[in-house]
Amino acid sequence: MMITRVFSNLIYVASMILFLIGFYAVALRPNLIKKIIGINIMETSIFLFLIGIGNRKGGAAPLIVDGVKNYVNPLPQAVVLMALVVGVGTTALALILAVKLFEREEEEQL
Amino acid sequence: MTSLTVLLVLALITLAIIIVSSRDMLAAVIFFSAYGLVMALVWQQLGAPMLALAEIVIESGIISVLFVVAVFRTSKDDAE
Amino acid sequence: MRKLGSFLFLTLIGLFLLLTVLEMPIMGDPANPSNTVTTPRYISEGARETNCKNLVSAIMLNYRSYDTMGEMVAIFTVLAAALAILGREKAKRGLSPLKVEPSPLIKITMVIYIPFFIVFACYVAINGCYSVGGGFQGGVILASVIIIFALIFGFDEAVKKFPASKRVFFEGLAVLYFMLLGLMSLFVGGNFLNLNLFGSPVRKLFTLGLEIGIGLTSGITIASLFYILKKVERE
Amino acid sequence: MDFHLILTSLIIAIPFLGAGITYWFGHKLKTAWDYLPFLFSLTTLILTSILFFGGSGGHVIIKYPFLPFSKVELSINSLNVLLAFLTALVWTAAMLFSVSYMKKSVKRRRFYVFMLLAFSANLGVFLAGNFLTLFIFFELLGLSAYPLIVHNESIEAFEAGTKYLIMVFLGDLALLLGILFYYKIAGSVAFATGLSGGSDYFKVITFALMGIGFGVKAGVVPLHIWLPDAHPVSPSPASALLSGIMIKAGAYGIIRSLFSIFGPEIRSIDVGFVVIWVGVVTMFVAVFMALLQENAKKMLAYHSISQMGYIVLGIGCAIYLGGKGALAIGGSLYHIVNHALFKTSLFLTVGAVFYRTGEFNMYKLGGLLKKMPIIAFCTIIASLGISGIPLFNGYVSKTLIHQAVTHLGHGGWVSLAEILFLIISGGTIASFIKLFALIFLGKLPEKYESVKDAPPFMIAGILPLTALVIILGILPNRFWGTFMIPLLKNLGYKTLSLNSVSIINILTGHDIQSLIISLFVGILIFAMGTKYDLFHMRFPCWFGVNYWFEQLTMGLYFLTHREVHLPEIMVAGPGTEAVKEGSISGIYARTEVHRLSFFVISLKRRIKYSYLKSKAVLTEKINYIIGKLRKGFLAKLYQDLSASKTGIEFELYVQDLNFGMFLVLFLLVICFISFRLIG
Repeated sequence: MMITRVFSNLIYVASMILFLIGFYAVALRPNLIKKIIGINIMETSIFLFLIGIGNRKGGAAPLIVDGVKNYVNPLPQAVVLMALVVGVGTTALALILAVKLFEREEEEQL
Repeated sequence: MTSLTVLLVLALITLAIIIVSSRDMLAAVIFFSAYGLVMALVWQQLGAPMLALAEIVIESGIISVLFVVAVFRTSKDDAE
Repeated sequence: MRKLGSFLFLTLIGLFLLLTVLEMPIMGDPANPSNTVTTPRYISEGARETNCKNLVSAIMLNYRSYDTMGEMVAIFTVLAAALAILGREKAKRGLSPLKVEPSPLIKITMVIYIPFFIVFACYVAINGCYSVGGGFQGGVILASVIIIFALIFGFDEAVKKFPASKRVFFEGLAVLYFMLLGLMSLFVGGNFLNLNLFGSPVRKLFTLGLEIGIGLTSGITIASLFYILKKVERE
Repeated sequence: MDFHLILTSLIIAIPFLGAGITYWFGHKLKTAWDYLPFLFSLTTLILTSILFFGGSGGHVIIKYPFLPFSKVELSINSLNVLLAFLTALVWTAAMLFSVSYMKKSVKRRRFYVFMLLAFSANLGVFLAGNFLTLFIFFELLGLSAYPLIVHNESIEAFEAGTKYLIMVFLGDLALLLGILFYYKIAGSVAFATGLSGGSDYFKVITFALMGIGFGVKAGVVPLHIWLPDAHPVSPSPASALLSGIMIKAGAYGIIRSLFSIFGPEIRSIDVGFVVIWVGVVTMFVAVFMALLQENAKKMLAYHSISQMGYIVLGIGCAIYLGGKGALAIGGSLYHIVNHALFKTSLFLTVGAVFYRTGEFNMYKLGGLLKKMPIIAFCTIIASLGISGIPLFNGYVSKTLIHQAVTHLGHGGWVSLAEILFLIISGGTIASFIKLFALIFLGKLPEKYESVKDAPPFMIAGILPLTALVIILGILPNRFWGTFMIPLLKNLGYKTLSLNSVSIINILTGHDIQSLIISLFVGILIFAMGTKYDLFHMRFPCWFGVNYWFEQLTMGLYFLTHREVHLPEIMVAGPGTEAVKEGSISGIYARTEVHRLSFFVISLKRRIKYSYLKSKAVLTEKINYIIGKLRKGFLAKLYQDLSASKTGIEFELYVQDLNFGMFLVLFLLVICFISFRLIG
C-alpha cells in the first residue's frame, strides 16, 4: 500500500528529495555560488511539484486539438512559466550581489 | 508513470547530489546545465512541452552562462 | 556539532515533507481537486473565450494578464536593482570567461545561423497562441542569442551592436508598452487589460501585441542582466 | 518485440556500442585490440546479411513507442537493406585494411572510435524510416566524419576539416528547413510516393532546400568544395569510406526526398531539367579537375564527385521521364553500388601503395608493377570498372544512364548532354590510364627497389571488393532481376512501367558505338595531355568555386568586426609569406584599411594565423577549463583527445568538436520543438 503510493506519487517524493538537497546546499555549503545553485535546485523542485499536481493520467499537453478531451491542468503551468522567468532575474541579481561581495572582500584584504 | 520517467527522476536526484557535493564550481555548473536538460525531459513527460522549451533555454542556457561568468569572476586563481 | 544539528534538522524537515506528500491524493487522478475545481472551465471554455488554442498562453494573456503584468514589473525591478547595485558598465575592460579566440569555424557558422535563430525566436513568440511557445519563451531565446553573440564575438563587439543607449530605451519601453496596451481597453468601456470587449480580429491583434510586449521585456531584461554581470566595476 | 525490431536495432547498436567498448576497454587488451573494431564490423556485416538475404523484400516499419521521441522509426525495405548491406560490406573491408594500415599510426583508438560511430550513423541513415530519423543520423554522420578528416592533425587537415564543417552546418540548416517544409506539406515526416497537397512552387522550394542539404554531403558541384580537400588528407581507409559510402548517404537522401515529394510516376520536366544539368556540370567540372591533379588521392576524390554526377544525372532523367524513368533510377542505384565497390578499392590500393612507398604524388612513383603485382591487379580491375569497360560493373550502370539520356528526346540540349557524357567518359578513361601508367608502369625510382607487396590484411580487404566488381559486371541481369526490380517497386514504380525494364540490354549497337567513341576520346585526351603537358595546366586562383567560397567566408568572418586591429603576426612574423613576397595581401596588411580589404587574405592564411595566435595567446583560462575537465568526469575523453604531440592545435579541435556537438544538439531540439509547433 505504502509502496504503491510512493510509486504513484513518485514525482512528489522526488521533488521533495530535490528540495532537501537544495536546502542542504543553501544551509550547509559555505560557497555563495553553491548556495545560489541550491536555491535554483529548490526552485525547480517546486516547479516539478506544481506540474505534478496539474498532471492528469493520459492527459495531453494543454494545446487544444479537435477530438481530444483529456488535457492536463494548464493553470500550474502558467504559474510556473512566470516563475521561471522571475527565477532568472532573481538568480542574476543574487549572482551580481555575490560578485560584488567577493570584490568588496578582496578590496578589504588588500 | 512510465519507466522512462522513473529513470529520469533517478538521474535528476543523482545529478543534484553530484552538483551539491562537487568541490569544483565549474563542474557543478556544467552538471547543473545537464540537470536542467533532464528536468525539461521530465516536464515533457508530464505534459508540459511549453515549460520544457522555456526550461531548456533558461536553465541550461542562460543561467548556466550567468553562473560560469560569476564563477570566473569570484574564483581566486582568476588573476591575470 | 553544528553540522550534526543541521543534519538532524534537515532530516526532520525531510520526514515532515515526505509524510505530507504521501498524504497527497494519487497523482494524475481525474478526481483530484486540482482537476475538478477550476480546470474544466479553462479547458472547455478557454479556447472559445480567448481565441487561444494554447491554454497556458490563454491564461497568461487573458484570465491572468494582470498577474503577468505584475510579474513583468517584478523582473523590471530586478533589473533596476541590479543597476542600482552595480551601475551601468563603468568598467573600461570587459572580462571574458574564455580568453581564447573562438576558432574561425564557430564565428563563420554563427554569422550564418544567428539570423535564423532570431527568426526562430520571433516565430516562437508570435505563434504563442496557436502552438507550443509564447512570449516568454521567444524572449528568452532572443536573450540567449544575444548572449551567444557576446560570448563568441567578444563582449566589446556585442556592446557596440547593442549599445546601452538603445537598450535603456527598450528596457523602459517594453513594460510601458504592455501597460499602454492594457489601457486601450478602458476606451471601449472595459476594465484594465480586459480584451473580451474587442471584436475577434482586433483582439487577435491585441493578443499578438501582448505577446510581443512580454517577449521584449523578458528578453531585454535577461540580456541586460547578463551585460551587467559581465561588466561589473572593478579596480 | 519482434524479430525485425531486435535485428535492426542490433545492426545500428553494435557499432555504436562497439565504439564505446573500443574506447573504454580497448587499450586494456594489448594485442587483440587492433582486431576488435574489425570484429564489431564483421558482426554487423553478418547481421546485415541475415537481413539482406533472409528478408522477403517486404516493407516493415519499426517503431519505438516506449522511447520519448516516438517519431523515431526505422524501416526495412529492399532499397534500405541493399544500401545497408553494401555499407556493412565495404566498411568491413576497410576495417580489415586498416588493421594493417593503422598499425603505424599513433592515435588509432580515436580513429577506430569515430570510424565505428560513423559506421553506426551511416547504417542509421540508410535504415531510417522517416525524414526525422534520417536527419538525426545524418547529423551524427556529419559530425563523426570530422575527426576522421583531421586525424593527421596537419594544418591542411584542419583547414579541410573547417571547410567541411562550415559546409556541413550550412547543409544542415537547409536540410532542417526542407524537412520542416516537407512536414508542412505532407503532414507527417514519413517517406511518401508523391505528395498530393501543396503548390508546385512550394514543393520545388522544399526539394531545393533538401537537395542543398543532401547535396553538400553528396558533393554536387557548387557545394563540392570541401570534398577534394577533405578526402585526401584523411587516412586511406577513412577516405575510402568517405568517398565510397558516406557521400552515398547524400545521394540516397536526394533520391528519397525527390521521390517523396514528386513521386516516381509523375513527370516534372522543369525539376528534371535542372537536376540533369546539375549532374552533367558536376561530371564535367570534376573530371576536368581530376585530369589536372598530381596527388593520386585528390584525383580519386575528384572522380568521386564526377561519379556522383552520373548518379545525379540518372536521378534527373528519372524525374524527367516520369513513368518511363525506372531504367534511369535503376541505373543510378546500380551506379551507387558499383561506385562504392570500385572507388573503395581504388582508394585502398592507393593507400597500400602509400603504405609501402610513403608517396601520393603520381609523378614521383612508377614501375611498381613487378614489386606489387596483387595491388596492381586490383587497381587495374577497379580502374576498368570505373572507366566503364564491358565485363566490369561500371559499364552496366553507365550504359543504363546513357540509355536513359538517349530516351530524353532528340536534338537540342539532349544532344549536348549526350556529347558531354561521352567526353566525360573519355576523360575518366584517360585519367585512369594516367593513374595506372604513372604508378605501376615506367621506370622504378631507385629508392623503391626494396618495396614489397602489401601486407595480407590489406589484400584481404581489397580482394573481395574487386571480385564483386567483376561479378556485378558479368552477371548484370541476375543482379538486376533479384535486387533492382523489388527496389524499384519499393520506390513506387507500378508494374506496368516495370515490365518494360524487367530485363536490361546493355549491348545494343548504339552502346557499343558510344563505348568506342569514349575509348577513342579517352586515349586521345591521354595522348594529347602527355604530349603537350596539359596535365600541368593551372588556372588563376579566382577561377573556381573554392576561391569565392573563401572570400565569402572571410567576409562573414570579418562582418562582425567593426574595426579590425591588425594583428602583429600578420604584418610581420610567421604565417605571412605573402608579406615577404610583396603580394596584394601583404600591401593591404601593412596599411590599416577598411575591413573589406581583408577579403584578399585567404581563409587558409586566416586559419593558420588563428592557430598560431591561439598558440601565442592561449592563456591559463582555457588550460584552466581543460584542466578542470581533465580532473573531472570527462577526464578520459579529453586526455585521449588532447594527448597529441601538436598540442595547442588540439584545443581548437576540441573546441570545434564541442561546438559541433552543441550545434547539432540545438538543431535537434529545434527540430523536435518545431514538429510540435507546426502541427
